[in-house]
Amino acid sequence: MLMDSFRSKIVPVTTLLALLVVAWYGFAVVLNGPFQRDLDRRAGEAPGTVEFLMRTWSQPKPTLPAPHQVAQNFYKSTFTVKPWSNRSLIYHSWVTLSSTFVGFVFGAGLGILIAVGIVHFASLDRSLMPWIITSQTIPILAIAPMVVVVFAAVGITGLFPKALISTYLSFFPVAVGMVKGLRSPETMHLDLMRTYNATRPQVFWKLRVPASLPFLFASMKVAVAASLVGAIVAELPTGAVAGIGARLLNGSYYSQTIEIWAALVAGSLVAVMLVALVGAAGRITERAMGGRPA
Amino acid sequence: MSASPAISPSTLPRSLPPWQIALALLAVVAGLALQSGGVAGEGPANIWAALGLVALAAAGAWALAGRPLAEAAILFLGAHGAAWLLLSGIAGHEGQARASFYLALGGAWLLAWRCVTVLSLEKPASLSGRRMLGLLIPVIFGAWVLILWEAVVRGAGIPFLLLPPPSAIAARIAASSAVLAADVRQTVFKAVVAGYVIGCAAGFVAAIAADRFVFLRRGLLPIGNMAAALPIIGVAPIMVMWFGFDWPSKAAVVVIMTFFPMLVNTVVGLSASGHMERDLMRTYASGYWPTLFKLRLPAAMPFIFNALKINSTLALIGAIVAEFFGTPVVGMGFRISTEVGRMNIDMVWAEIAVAALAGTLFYGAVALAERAVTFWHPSIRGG
Amino acid sequence: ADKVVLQLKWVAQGQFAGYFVAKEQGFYEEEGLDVEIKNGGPDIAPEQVIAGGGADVIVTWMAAGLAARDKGVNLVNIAQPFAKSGLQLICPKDGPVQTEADFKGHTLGVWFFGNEYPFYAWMNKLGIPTEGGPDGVTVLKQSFDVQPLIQKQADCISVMTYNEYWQAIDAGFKPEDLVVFNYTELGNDLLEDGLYVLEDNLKDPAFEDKMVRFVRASMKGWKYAVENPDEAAEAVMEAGGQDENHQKRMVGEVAKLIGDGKLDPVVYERTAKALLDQKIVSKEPEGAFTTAITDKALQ
Amino acid sequence: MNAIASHQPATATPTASPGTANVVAANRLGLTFQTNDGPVQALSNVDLTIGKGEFVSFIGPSGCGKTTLLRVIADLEKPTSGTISVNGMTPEQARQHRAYGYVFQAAALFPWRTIADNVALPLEIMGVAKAERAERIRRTLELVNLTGFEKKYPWQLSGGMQQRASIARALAFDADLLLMDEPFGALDEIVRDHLNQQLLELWARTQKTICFVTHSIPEAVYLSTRIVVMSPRPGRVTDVIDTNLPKERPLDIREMPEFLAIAARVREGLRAGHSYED
Amino acid sequence: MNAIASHQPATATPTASPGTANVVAANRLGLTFQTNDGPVQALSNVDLTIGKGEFVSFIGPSGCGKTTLLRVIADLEKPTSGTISVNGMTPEQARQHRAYGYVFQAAALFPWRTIADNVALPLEIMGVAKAERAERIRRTLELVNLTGFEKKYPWQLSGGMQQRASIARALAFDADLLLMDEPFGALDEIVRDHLNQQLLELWARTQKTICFVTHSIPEAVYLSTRIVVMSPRPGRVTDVIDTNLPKERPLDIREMPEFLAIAARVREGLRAGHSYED
Ligand SMILES: Nc1ncnc2c1ncn2[C@@H]1O[C@H](COP(=O)(O)OP(=O)(O)OP(=O)(O)O)[C@@H](O)[C@H]1O
Ligand SMILES: Nc1ncnc2c1ncn2[C@@H]1O[C@H](COP(=O)(O)OP(=O)(O)OP(=O)(O)O)[C@@H](O)[C@H]1O
Ligand SMILES: Cc1ncc(C[n+]2csc(CCO)c2C)c(N)n1
Ligand SMILES: [Mg+2]
Ligand SMILES: [Mg+2]
Repeated sequence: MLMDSFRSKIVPVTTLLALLVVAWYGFAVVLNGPFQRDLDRRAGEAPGTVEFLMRTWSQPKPTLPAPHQVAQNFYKSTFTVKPWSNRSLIYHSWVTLSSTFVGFVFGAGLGILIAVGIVHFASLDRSLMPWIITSQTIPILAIAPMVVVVFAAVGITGLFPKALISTYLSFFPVAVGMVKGLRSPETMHLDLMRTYNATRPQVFWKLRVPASLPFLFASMKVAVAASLVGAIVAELPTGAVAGIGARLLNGSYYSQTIEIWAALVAGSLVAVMLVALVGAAGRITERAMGGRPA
Repeated sequence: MSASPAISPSTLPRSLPPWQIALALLAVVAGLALQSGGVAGEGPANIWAALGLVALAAAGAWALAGRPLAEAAILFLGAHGAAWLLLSGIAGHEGQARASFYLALGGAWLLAWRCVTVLSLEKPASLSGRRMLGLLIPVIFGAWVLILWEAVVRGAGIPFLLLPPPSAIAARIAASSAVLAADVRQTVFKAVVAGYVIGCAAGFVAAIAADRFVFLRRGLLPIGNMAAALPIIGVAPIMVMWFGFDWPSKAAVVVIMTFFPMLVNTVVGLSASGHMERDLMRTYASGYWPTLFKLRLPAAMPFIFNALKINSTLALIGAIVAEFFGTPVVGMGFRISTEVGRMNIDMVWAEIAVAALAGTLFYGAVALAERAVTFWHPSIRGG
Repeated sequence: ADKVVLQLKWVAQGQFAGYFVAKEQGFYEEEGLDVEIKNGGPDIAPEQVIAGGGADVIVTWMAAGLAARDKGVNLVNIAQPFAKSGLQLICPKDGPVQTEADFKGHTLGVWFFGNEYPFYAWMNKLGIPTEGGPDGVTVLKQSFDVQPLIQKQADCISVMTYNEYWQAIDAGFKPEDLVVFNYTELGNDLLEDGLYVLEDNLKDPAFEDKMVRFVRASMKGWKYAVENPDEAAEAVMEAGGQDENHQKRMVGEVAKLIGDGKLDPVVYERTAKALLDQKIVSKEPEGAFTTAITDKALQ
Repeated sequence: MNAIASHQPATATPTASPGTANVVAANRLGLTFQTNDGPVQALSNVDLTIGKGEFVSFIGPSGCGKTTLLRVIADLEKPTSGTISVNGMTPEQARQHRAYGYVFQAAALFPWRTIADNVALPLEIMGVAKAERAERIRRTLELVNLTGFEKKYPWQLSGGMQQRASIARALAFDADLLLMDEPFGALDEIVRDHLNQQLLELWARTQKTICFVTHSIPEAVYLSTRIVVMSPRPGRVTDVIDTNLPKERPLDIREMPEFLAIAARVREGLRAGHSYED
Repeated sequence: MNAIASHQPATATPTASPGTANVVAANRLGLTFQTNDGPVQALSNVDLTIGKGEFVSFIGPSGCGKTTLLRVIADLEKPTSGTISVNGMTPEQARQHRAYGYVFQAAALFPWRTIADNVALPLEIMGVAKAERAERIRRTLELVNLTGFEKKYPWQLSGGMQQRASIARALAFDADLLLMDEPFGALDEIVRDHLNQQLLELWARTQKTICFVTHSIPEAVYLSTRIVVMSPRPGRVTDVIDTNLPKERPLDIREMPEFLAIAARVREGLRAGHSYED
């Protein structure tokens, strides 16, 4: 079943990716062209069209690297170096992945807790909810360095402050989705539980939770992506030692666009993996709940 | 739902006080003990008065239980009166607060909490009354976040560069309103609005396209997942390269950030309609588009609004973060990063406060629209 | 060994080679110090870190240090390894800007986050408004790289002699393609990388002694780095630097800026005045530097 | 045997059979819904007492307030005027004592639970032990003839089967008062007859009190000790008929003249409540 | 007047009245659902032809496949064996020609549309002009006696009212073939009688073909030209009865001996299909 859906995806994904790659090469010419022309003019050369195209696709620090440049760099820093060395994308991905994961687990947990509180206590619903929303409008990158600084001041460094930023970004989608989900049971089902004089925990576990699961998984997909963004953002002010964020930042200090893109690809792969994991978990629960095929 | 049957006031004194009141009274007792143990004339002023006021209000509220409005009023006055006493007493004694100060503060906070609890159980008959309460409750809550922040920062003497007190931030907002207004115009009204509209629309259209063509759905969703996680930090410099350093590049970042949540939620929402309803449309040989517009989109609305809400906050964050890269010398993100470097931390927080206000208003507008559009959904109809 | 935490202004790179070398070569250890070097980043304000107790001593620019002092973080300069400024403005020769007189009506890239003061001081001196328009210059907050020049989004951009300038060269500009406005040569330089501590700490003789040893070892490190740039670059790479060739070149360029570690009061005065003129600081700074440490450390 | 024992005016309180305690007592009960489109008076001045062990049917045109009345008894809706007590308590207290089982007009099964698990739901909530639970599920599913469908999910069952599953769910937990809102609406005559007999047997055996909404006049007459006829806009009680048929009721009692007489009276009351007499 | 015209063996194909084209023709039709719990044979070897203008009722125990059969005709379910044609086309083509109106067993109203808008839905889809739409909504809502509830939302109506709204929705768009799955299940006798008459009148006037699932034997006999009796596990046709009652049918035809004879035969067929003969 899983294999099947995998195969049915391969063809469309590769076709679309191929289209993307072609468009990408085109963009690379458009974006790298002007500077290449400047270079050639300064060097007093006048290359032919083909030569010009090749040059736009092989600049050392292009505005938009060509796909094969990114692929080469990605290959080089994934497979030709020791996985645990500072130059390996695997190592950096792992660093980011671990704080993403920790942050996501805490974020999802916190989001669920908040949603449960909001659904059960009118006072929380009415006083907390608006401020949770406000909390999300605070620009995280402005706070992230301060958070890291404050934690560092009390001697907490490493994974924890990063995971905290991830938590901060990921709890919100979960909280919003879960509030919606926990309130989604039909009136008649709630009435039924009322006739049993079911306690709140019983209504919660036997009705609200199962009814909310589709919402939970949809919002967890968003949350896990947000968590990754949080982890990467949080890696910036930590002195850019390790992690995909560090790679991006280092790349951008030295305009190493090819490295930036390779790191972006690594980050995206990590994201796809995480979202796919959440999706698979969602499908498994759905099936366990007797889900009707669409 | 389960409002307890009204208890007549006369039976009250013998019933147990609510836990917030009980704790507040405990805090007062502890505070009095500690304060009398300390050396008089040192540390913040007004502690005796504040402790007394908390005790009075707590006792009064206990006696008035069962008459919610009176109880709430006395709690409100007691809590905020004590807070005012404490805050004015700390002036000139920054960093010298002792346990009794925090106990008095905690007591006042508990009273405010109780006040909010009492108020949230009220269901005024009139619409305007409900609106008032709906506003008052979060405002009290928010006010206490600020009061606690102010009191702790000043009581503990936390360095200004780490965290300025709200009063300093408010002063800065008042003093720099012209700069703030220019920044809001640049970031919110140009970058955020454009990016949000384009991003949400693009996500929506992509979701419809993915829905219409199975091929696209299979191909686009995994790629969409990838694009979603494209960390803005990496995209922002690229967008600056592509779209220049003015607001269009920020709008582009916002587009990228808002696209994915919209795509995912819409795709999920489009499959949210019931089987029987879809069968019904089949019996009408309803084409793809009529089914979409008359059944699947309305049924998807709760999900779509979910995305619109999440995006309303993401958009602002995205635009501000994008301004950390190349910008003209105006904009909220520019100001934040620049003023951190200049050690004007109060200005940083002023921008953050304005951003939070703008974001909350934005979110509120979307939430209102949601209520109007998905009035039929059990979560709005009440459940 | 006595513990010292040093907060850098930026990521690990040749700019800080002296400190990495001192640690690597055991100079700190010899002085009985256990030094922890914390890398900075684009949004780390070392002044904030030290105010929060996260560091004992920081590397920062004088302008930012004085601004923080004005805000109540009583920073004191205890040593000034960088005698000269590495900041310059570069413009392509085939562009519209050839001399200072051409600035009007054009777009200039400037770094903010406390690095913008030298530029504003310069414009102030030239009498050019910075609000844009035909008679002023349009200021662009520049990112970490030389892209605005390549993309022609700015007519001139800020570079450090030891860093971004070489990125421009790497990107295909030849030195003769560029017009260079060097702040030091124009006499507009404000003091760059110096070592700063909190005034209150300095009152403690034990701390003062620690700093004497720290400065002594650091300057020894710098000396070593200037003499052995390749080895210094290696130390930088060990500490998390990127792009070895670039780091070697950077150490070589930084070497040209390094002095004996003592603060030049003349440049200090110029820096302080420039800040006061721009109202970056509200009052004439007092006690913002001390020579006591360098006097003891560098006999 | 007197088929029609008493005929009270509609607004008077019909007294319960002497010697039995009142299970439900409503007094000038009224309920008005506020809608976007103005208020809807779903119940108006309803007076009603139901004694212990009675089997009361509610019949009336669609929209006359039968469901609403049952919901008020079950404390799912608060009356806007008048008073009502259940087992001598407020409906809320009665609900908290788990005084009744309720069969909704629609099946209201949880889509994520199998049929057996749906029936198990109230038992889980009331803390019935696992073994006991299994036994009761088996028994009640057999009663409604759904043996063999334990592991199916609701959407895999036909409409009538879903309805029967929901009846099983209400019977599994053994409440003294049963509120049933058209439980047999989606069932064919044979199953219906079968379940009617089962229900009567259960009632006779266990002395339960049953409030039963139905649209079928023969069903109402066959099952009930008393029939409450209602009429819409505003919803009110127009007639209360004691059937006084023997407790032992073979199916062919439905051809007896007493039976037919009562049915005729119900039909007449029902017709009067309709706006279109054609 | 011959009440029972022909009695064919259950598996033989009953021929439609001569001279009329076949609207539905099923040949050895079978449908098996795959469930978590093994396959369920919902239809097995169903042979059936329905001629133009016929009124065919389907009756049978709950779960015998009536809904499934209707869904196959409507192209909502694909048969797993055998063939079926509708109006001489495949069910899919027929559906695309909007050959039929369907009333579901549950009301399936859209919660975001008022009652009037729900009835308007098929008209909008089929591109009926606005004025015409308003007129048809008025007329069909009147037919089901829901005038005055145009602006209410579905959740503000009682179960029976929702059911009637869904009937109105199917009638509003004037298809030649009506597939109705227990449309009157939630209605009381009076409304039911009323709507039965309305439906017969409509049928007689418009020459529609109607496939009608019901659980009420009298209703089936009263309405139909032909009654198909089904039996479960596996779902199959056990009897097909031509009623041959006159087209004009006053309500009291239900007391005539011909009527009762047919009803008895249906009841017998029905009982045979039940597993519990007690
Ligand atoms: N939630 C509600 N909001 C507004 N009006 C309502 C609501 N529920 C019911 N009504 C109205 O109250 C009246 C009585 O409804 P009720 O459901 O009690 O009827 P009923 O007798 O059970 O009908 P049926 O036999 O069709 O189920 C109807 O006119 C209905 O429109
Ligand atoms: N989607 C499905 N998946 C699996 N089994 C199904 C599904 N739909 C129906 N069935 C099974 O098919 C059989 C026939 O169901 P159907 O709904 O046609 O019965 P019905 O005759 O309409 O009954 P009722 O009168 O109760 O509505 C039943 O045994 C049911 O369990
Ligand atoms: C955001 C940002 N601000 C300043 C610089 C310039 N810069 C280059 S090296 C260095 C360290 C100073 O000692 C500085 C500040 C930059 N690249 N990015
Ligand atoms: Mg009802
Ligand atoms: Mg059915």
